[in-house]
Amino acid sequence: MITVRFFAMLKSLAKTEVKEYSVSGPVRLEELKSMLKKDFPALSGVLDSRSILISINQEFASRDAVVKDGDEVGLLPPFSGG
Amino acid sequence: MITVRFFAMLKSLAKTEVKEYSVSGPVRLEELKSMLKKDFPALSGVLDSRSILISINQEFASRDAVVKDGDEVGLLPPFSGG
Amino acid sequence: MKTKSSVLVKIQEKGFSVGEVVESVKAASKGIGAVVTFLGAARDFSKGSVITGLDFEHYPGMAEKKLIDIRERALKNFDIIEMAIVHRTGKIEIGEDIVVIAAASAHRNDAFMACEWAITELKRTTPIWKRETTKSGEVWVSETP
Amino acid sequence: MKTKSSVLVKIQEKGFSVGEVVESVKAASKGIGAVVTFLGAARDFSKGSVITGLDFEHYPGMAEKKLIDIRERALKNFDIIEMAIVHRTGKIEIGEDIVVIAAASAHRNDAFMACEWAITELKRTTPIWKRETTKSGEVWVSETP
Repeated sequence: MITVRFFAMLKSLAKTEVKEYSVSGPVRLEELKSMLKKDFPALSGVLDSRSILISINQEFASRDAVVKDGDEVGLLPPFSGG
Repeated sequence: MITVRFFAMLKSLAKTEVKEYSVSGPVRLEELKSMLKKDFPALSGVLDSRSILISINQEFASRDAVVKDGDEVGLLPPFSGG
Repeated sequence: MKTKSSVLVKIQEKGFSVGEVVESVKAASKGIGAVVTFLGAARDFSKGSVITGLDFEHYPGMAEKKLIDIRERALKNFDIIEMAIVHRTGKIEIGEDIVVIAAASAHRNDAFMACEWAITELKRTTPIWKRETTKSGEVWVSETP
Repeated sequence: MKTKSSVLVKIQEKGFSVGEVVESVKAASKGIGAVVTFLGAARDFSKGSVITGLDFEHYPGMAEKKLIDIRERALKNFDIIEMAIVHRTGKIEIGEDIVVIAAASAHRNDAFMACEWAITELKRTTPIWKRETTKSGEVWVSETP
């Protein structure tokens, strides 16, 4: 299972906090994004934006990273803490 | 009357906080310093130091200023507040 | 180190006392001569809009990890003795405190530099998001669009 | 202005509360988004000597005037909303607070700049003197010989 977590405006757009995907093997982030766009059409316009960062297991990940069973993926809009 | 006030190590050297001088007219700071050196020999070595600032009526004064009856003169060693 | 971080670095709903945070870093050493503190507060006006309230969301676990990381990098890269970081989450009223960072050092320049670096790094790397309530509704803020 | 200065700028023997000083500047406006605070504390070590206590002397009247002047010039020259300065005088134990300067602004850069400028200006222009007690006796400190 891969757990995808949505935050801030992405959570509002997706209308959910979490989405889980059962995978048979490792999945490239690009493939995961395609699945997300299909399931959450409202995210299509922003998922490829350079201002959306992606974390894997709570560490920043590069765009060509690979996700595997048990991983937690975070979709992180621009931060506004402080 | 001109009131001269000593602070910090100058007060320790002069062994007093205040010295008053009766004057008949305006006195240049240079003259006042000569009077002070005579009355407080221990101050001779420091009164001309560029690191000693002088105030007249609680405002910084230039070395060629003139002091008159009723003025308060401060002899200010390097500051160490903060 | 882990114990210390968990005392000095916190994300919490409740308010904090600036005085207590300053004391927590001062307690580290009698060699501390300077403590520089940054306090972020909820303003009533931002980018042309009147703000009536704020709501902060964070990524639990990751946000704490990033703050601990900022403290550890600050201790490594600046000549400071201690640093504390407390950030609030959830609803915050106008005028209330949002975040405090206290940097303690022997000499003031190091504390000023470390404190300013830490708040900039917090805004850049910590997954915390602010939602502003304005007359026209609630909006998520993107400081770096 | 004079009333305000006398509340926000003080030289006093008794200790101060950093939290209260921060609140005193925050009270000025709901538009404050940042408060940067410098706290100076009595270190146990200075320029190679172990320090066991401090004693501060100031020029009554002139020192207060210089601090009021620093606050007014800070308000004029930096984009800040309020500034408070409290300096203690008399005997101060190791670890105790000596001085606090709090600068409040809408955006943090202005508060950082004003606070750092103010403490530098205080050390440069305010007639306050520190006497350190060391093993070898009591010595007046000349920061700028």
